[in-house]
Amino acid sequence: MAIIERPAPTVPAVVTPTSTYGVLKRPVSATGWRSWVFTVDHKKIGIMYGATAMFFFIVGGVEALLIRLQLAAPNGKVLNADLYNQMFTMHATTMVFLFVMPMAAAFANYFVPLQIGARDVAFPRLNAFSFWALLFGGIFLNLAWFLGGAADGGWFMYAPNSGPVFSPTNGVDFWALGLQITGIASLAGAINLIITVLNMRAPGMSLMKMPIFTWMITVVQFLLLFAVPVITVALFLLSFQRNFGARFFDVAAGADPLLWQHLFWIFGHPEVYILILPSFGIISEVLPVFSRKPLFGYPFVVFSGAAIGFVGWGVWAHHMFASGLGPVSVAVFSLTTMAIAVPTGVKIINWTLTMWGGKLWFTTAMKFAIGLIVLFTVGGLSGVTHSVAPSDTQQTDTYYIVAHFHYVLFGGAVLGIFSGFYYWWPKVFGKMLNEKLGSWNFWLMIIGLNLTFGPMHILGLQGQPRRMYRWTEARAGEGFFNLAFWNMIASIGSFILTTGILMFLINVWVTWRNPKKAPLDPWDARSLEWMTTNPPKEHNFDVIPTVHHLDEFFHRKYEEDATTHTMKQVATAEELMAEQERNADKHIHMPSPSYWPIVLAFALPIITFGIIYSYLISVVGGVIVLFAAYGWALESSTAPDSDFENNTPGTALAIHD
Amino acid sequence: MHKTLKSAVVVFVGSLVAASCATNAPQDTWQPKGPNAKLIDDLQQPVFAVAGIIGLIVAAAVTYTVIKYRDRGQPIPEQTHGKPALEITLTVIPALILAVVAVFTFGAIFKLAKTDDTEMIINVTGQQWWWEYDYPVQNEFGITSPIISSGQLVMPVGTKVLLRETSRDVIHSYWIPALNGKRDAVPGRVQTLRLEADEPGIYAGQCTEFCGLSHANMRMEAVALSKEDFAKWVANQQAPYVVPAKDSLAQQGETVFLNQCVRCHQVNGLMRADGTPAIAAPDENVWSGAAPNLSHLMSRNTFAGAAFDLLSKKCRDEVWGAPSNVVGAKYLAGVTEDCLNQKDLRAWLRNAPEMKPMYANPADLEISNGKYRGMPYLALSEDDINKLVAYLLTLK
Amino acid sequence: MTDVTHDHASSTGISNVKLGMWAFLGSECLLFGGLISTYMLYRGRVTGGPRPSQIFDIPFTSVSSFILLMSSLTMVLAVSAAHKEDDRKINLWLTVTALLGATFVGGQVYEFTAFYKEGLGFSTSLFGSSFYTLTGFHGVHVTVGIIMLMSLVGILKRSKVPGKKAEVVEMIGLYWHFVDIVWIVIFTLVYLIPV
Amino acid sequence: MTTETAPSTHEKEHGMSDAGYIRIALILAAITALEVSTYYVDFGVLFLPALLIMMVVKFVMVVSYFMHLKFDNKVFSYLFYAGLALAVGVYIVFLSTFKFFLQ
Ligand code: HEA
Ligand code: HEA
Ligand code: HEC
Ligand code: CUA
Ligand SMILES: [Cu+2]
Repeated sequence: MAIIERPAPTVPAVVTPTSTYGVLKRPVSATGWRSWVFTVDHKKIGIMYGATAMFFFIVGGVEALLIRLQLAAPNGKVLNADLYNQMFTMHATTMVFLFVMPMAAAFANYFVPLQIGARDVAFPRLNAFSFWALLFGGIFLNLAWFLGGAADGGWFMYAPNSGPVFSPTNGVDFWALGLQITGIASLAGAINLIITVLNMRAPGMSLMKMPIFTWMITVVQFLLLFAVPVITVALFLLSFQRNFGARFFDVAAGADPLLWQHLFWIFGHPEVYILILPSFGIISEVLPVFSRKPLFGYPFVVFSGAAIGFVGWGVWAHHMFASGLGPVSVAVFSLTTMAIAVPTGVKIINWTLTMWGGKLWFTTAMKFAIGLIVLFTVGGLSGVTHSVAPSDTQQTDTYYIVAHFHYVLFGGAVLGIFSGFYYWWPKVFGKMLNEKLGSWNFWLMIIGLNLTFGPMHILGLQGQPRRMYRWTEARAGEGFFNLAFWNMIASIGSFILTTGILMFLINVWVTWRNPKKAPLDPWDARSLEWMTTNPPKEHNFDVIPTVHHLDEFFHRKYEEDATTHTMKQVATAEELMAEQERNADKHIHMPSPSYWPIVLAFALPIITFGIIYSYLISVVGGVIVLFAAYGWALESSTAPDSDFENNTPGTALAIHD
Repeated sequence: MHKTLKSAVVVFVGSLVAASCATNAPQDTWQPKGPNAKLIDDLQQPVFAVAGIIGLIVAAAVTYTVIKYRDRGQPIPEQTHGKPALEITLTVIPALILAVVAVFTFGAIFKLAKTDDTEMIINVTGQQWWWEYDYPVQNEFGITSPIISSGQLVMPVGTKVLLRETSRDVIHSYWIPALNGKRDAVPGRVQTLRLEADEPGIYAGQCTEFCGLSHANMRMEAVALSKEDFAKWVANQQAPYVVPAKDSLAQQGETVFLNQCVRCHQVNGLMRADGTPAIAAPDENVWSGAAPNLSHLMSRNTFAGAAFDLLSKKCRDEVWGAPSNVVGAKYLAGVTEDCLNQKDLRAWLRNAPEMKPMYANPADLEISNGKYRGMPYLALSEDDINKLVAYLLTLK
Repeated sequence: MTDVTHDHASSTGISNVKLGMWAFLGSECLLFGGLISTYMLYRGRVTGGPRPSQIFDIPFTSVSSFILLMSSLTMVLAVSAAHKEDDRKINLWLTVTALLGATFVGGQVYEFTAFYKEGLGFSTSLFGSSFYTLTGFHGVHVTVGIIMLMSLVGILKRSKVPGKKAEVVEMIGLYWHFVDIVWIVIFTLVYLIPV
Repeated sequence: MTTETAPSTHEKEHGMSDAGYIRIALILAAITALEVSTYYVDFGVLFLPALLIMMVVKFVMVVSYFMHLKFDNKVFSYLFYAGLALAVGVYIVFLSTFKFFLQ
């Protein structure tokens, strides 16, 4: 946001506001709430994404706990049928769209530019817009709780049960329109990150020298780029039916309810890889660092990631094996679904071989990564049992499926995210998380999650269907497989799991207050994001590094001894940092903050709100969109040089030329 | 708590072994009772075994690595980047395993989709939140006029039954785990599901596609009867209406029924006081267009989407626990006054929506043009309820 | 200038905005693909109201399709003028493009009213719902394009356009052509191929 | 220092003159005329394939020439055609599951 000249890197640059488009001055604050709300800095945006996602994790988690309380015993009385149906719908929607996806966006935003040696993303303002749209979309989605009831059709919202007669509250409207907003956020974010990765890598960083996390994020952005429009179509059809009287899912008019299912799952299956691949990327960073070895078979991991992304487009109907597709379609989709286990297996194998022969350091981050390998495999293997279509017709819509997807989602995506927390916390906040609390965090979560979701395999194979607000003793059986017993275990497990997650929150709180700063390179890490301060300076790197290796940072620190083939240290991170500061770029121009992203994003829920209540409100929203769009278009992303004035004594700000 | 711990240990030891021998839940998916379910089971058992073995291999490999290569102060290892040959081998092996699985899967898919060997057809219609069965005329089974029933699907053993499923409102899914996997009942489509039972018995099932408020309360049961018993059942279903004895409580009940219930519920053969047949018009009152046909209500064991028992607990256990050679006879005995589950039936008549959540609150009906989804609260007096119960008991 | 690092500039020499636009258009393929497929699935499902063949006015639609097609030519001429930095021509061709686009949208409004009068409402049948949704989405895209074109003309007049003029014109051009190719597909699949 | 774009220096390879564009437009117009003629003239079995081929030709021409994809960096083509190919593939499978092409 300003021109910063060494050696005063930490002093906020001072910008004199000039007018843009006659009315509004550019925001300039470098501290205080304004510095966050109007920021375009990918790191601040990343942190805001993270905080938002964490908040929604707790919301979704509390919803899950209510579900488990209700199901702990037969004929539960905690929730009534209506509330229960809203609860699991919103639990899933929140966890998937407002926790895992934004958390992945948080990591991606923060680390992709750092990992590729860039100073920001390709479109900084668009980045801010993505975040605000996500936040407002998430709030909008949850507003329904207070305005007559939330969506109650299950997270895949099958038609025609989502139609106006069958779901008469406004819940589904809020759901469809809210997801539309978060979809816009995802799409904008995807374009942004794709261009960033394609176009802004540091010199020398070919695609095959790109850190694996960045690779997986890139695959995910492509999945988003192409999957989001599909659900956009589906949601439009749904909204048009509910709000404007279209007939898309009206069977009386000849509609086929399977239309919705296809559109939803054409999006929905790529979506599950959107949820898992970022975590695959995270642990592919963590495992090599703490094994002190490069990732085994890097090109295989890259290509298998891409293959998963690609094949993931051809399997969607495995969610519809009982829908009546006809045997040919079922057979085809059964086969493609099995095929996808192969590239996923490649990853599991490569992670294990990365550790093989290493020098393993069991930090909390590493433990979570290892936990992912084992528990994701459990979930993946149950996935393979679903892919056998005839046997899936016994399993589908039972708790066996619920077990599958919580193992891949919690045992996969969430464990990966926690691994990322512990690994990158010092980078982002300049503080170490406590390893001892981390250990508690890890073990309680592992025990809790297995106790919660493990029994669901049994429940499902014993025939307990999902989405039942109550279950009955009459169908519970006796003895070892008694449903009452396993439901109780699952509910107890969920509270152990909660304690585990609380340990993390406690850890954050405790270490936050600890004044001790994290060392520069606490893990002896390998990739570029560690080649800068903790937290990074606003402009990330004093010098844009030139890349010669995959694991560039490691190779700057270590060299191979020609005779013994062991690695010996030739430089410390501190030395590398000092060298960078000496050679700092003279003149670094960062994008300026802007009002428009948040204004534009705020207009979206106004428009959708109006669609539900009164078109007049939508018109207001539309006007704001136009206004913000003009403001945006007419403001250059960086304030022109003449905007800057060197008027604060003691800071060495300079305008060159 | 102690029990918890112990059981947790047991799981880790051998859930696979135990799966085949405990007294399981009635919807256990691993206990096929007919050829279609058996076909699935024969396919899934080896698949589960293979998956289990692969899981164990991965867990063992990770554990071994973690123990063997933990940091004992060894030097930083050589920075090797992988071994393509090993890599390819380990990619090909899973692919081969899956190819084998795929071959068997294909076989099963097409066998389960066959319809040309059907011996008997039953139409099944899902509706919020109960199932209707409609037996089209099939002379070889003595079905000379259509039979309409709900809740319990009655079928002959050893007969290839083809269900033709559809729905009147949203998607439901028909599932009797002991007999076959699920098939969705999709409005606007007719889809088929093969069922065949080896032995007489009652097999539990549950609607498995989320279908709104009372999805959890939408159950069903398949009752397989020996061919002779099935013939008896058919004959009874086609038996003419029995007018209640004059001046009995039941006859007063018939009057109440004609006043209150007939606008939705059909009872075949029931006449109005003026001698015209009483024809129900559920489509004018119920959004989805139908209400259960009550002609032979007391020949079934359950009501309201099999969510409640018509039989008292004791009598029910007797039927369900009966060995397969007598279960048919017990089932055909129907519900007698002694065996009636008075409590639930009365509660149902008193206030159905309280027993089973439904959209029956007048305030909710604007969007459905005043039509109910489910059975409404009818503000019946206890007196009327007594009469109705007496009447319903005559509907054998 | 000394060694200035544009931190958010591309390191490959490929324009960020242009790459972003192409990514967006790739994404739009799936959006319109979904709408077109929905229409294809539902076009014959008429339980009430007119069938497609009863109301489509092929000569009329052919003319408006032709107009939209020609607007692509004028658009590309504007882009070409922009590269030659011929401001007068830029303005001229952009304006013409906007006018042609507006004619097309006008034709669509006329078509919609005509269909409506013949009994095809949004809720009449699946054909109605999916037809209006598909062509309506396209129409909205054209309208947004017109707004952008006219805004650009206005801004260019005051020479306020940030960044490279030519590039801005080119971006809007890409968008505009995309909207045109979508119509090429719609014209064939929806209008010319009978149900 | 301007917009979120790269000030790049490649304006030369724009492959086409205004006259060239007009030529393309004329071809497009001619194909359109041919397309419309199918409405009046009976093409028999050729009807459907002819229409589809003409549609694709027009599509590709606009993309290649008017949108410059033919002359521009290949990355643009990859991005766009990836989306297009995916859309075509996925939606064809989608319609097949409804037995659309068997009608
Ligand atoms: C993170 C998300 C995620 C991931 C990664 C996966 C991964 C997989 N999923 Fe899952 N899935 C979901 C999330 C996910 N799923 C969700 C949310 C649902 C339910 C939605 C709903 O209904 O609400 C679902 C539902 C679902 C169904 C539908 C079930 C039903 O409703 O009836 C099916 C069916 O085939 C399926 C299959 C698979 C397969 C084959 C994989 C594979 O990718 C797994 C591959 C991994 C392995 C196989 C393990 C490692 C491999 C090896 C060690 C190599 C050797 C292996 C072999 C030779 C087998 N999933
Ligand atoms: C990423 C996705 C994700 C995650 C992380 C989770 C996490 C959890 N899920 Fe969920 N779940 C889904 C995705 C996810 N789920 C989906 C897609 C469905 C399908 C829905 C549908 O059918 O439509 C589903 C459905 C689902 C069901 C089935 C409902 C039904 O079919 O009727 C159940 C039941 O037990 C359940 C339980 C849980 C539990 C106990 C957790 C736990 O892991 C949650 C743990 C987290 C916390 C507990 C938060 C931590 C909170 C604090 C630290 C604060 C503490 C404060 C207080 C206690 C006040 N989930
Ligand atoms: C407005 C329509 C309506 C009226 C009036 C009505 N019912 Fe019902 N009834 C239903 C519907 C719908 C169901 C199915 C509800 C379900 O199971 O979800 C039902 C179910 C039942 C059942 C269970 C049937 C079975 O086979 O599962 C009984 C018994 C019953 N009603 C009795 C009565 C009696 C007695 C009256 C009159 C006093 C009555 N009903 C009035 C609509 C109605
Ligand atoms: Cu019917 Cu669920
Ligand atoms: Cu899937």
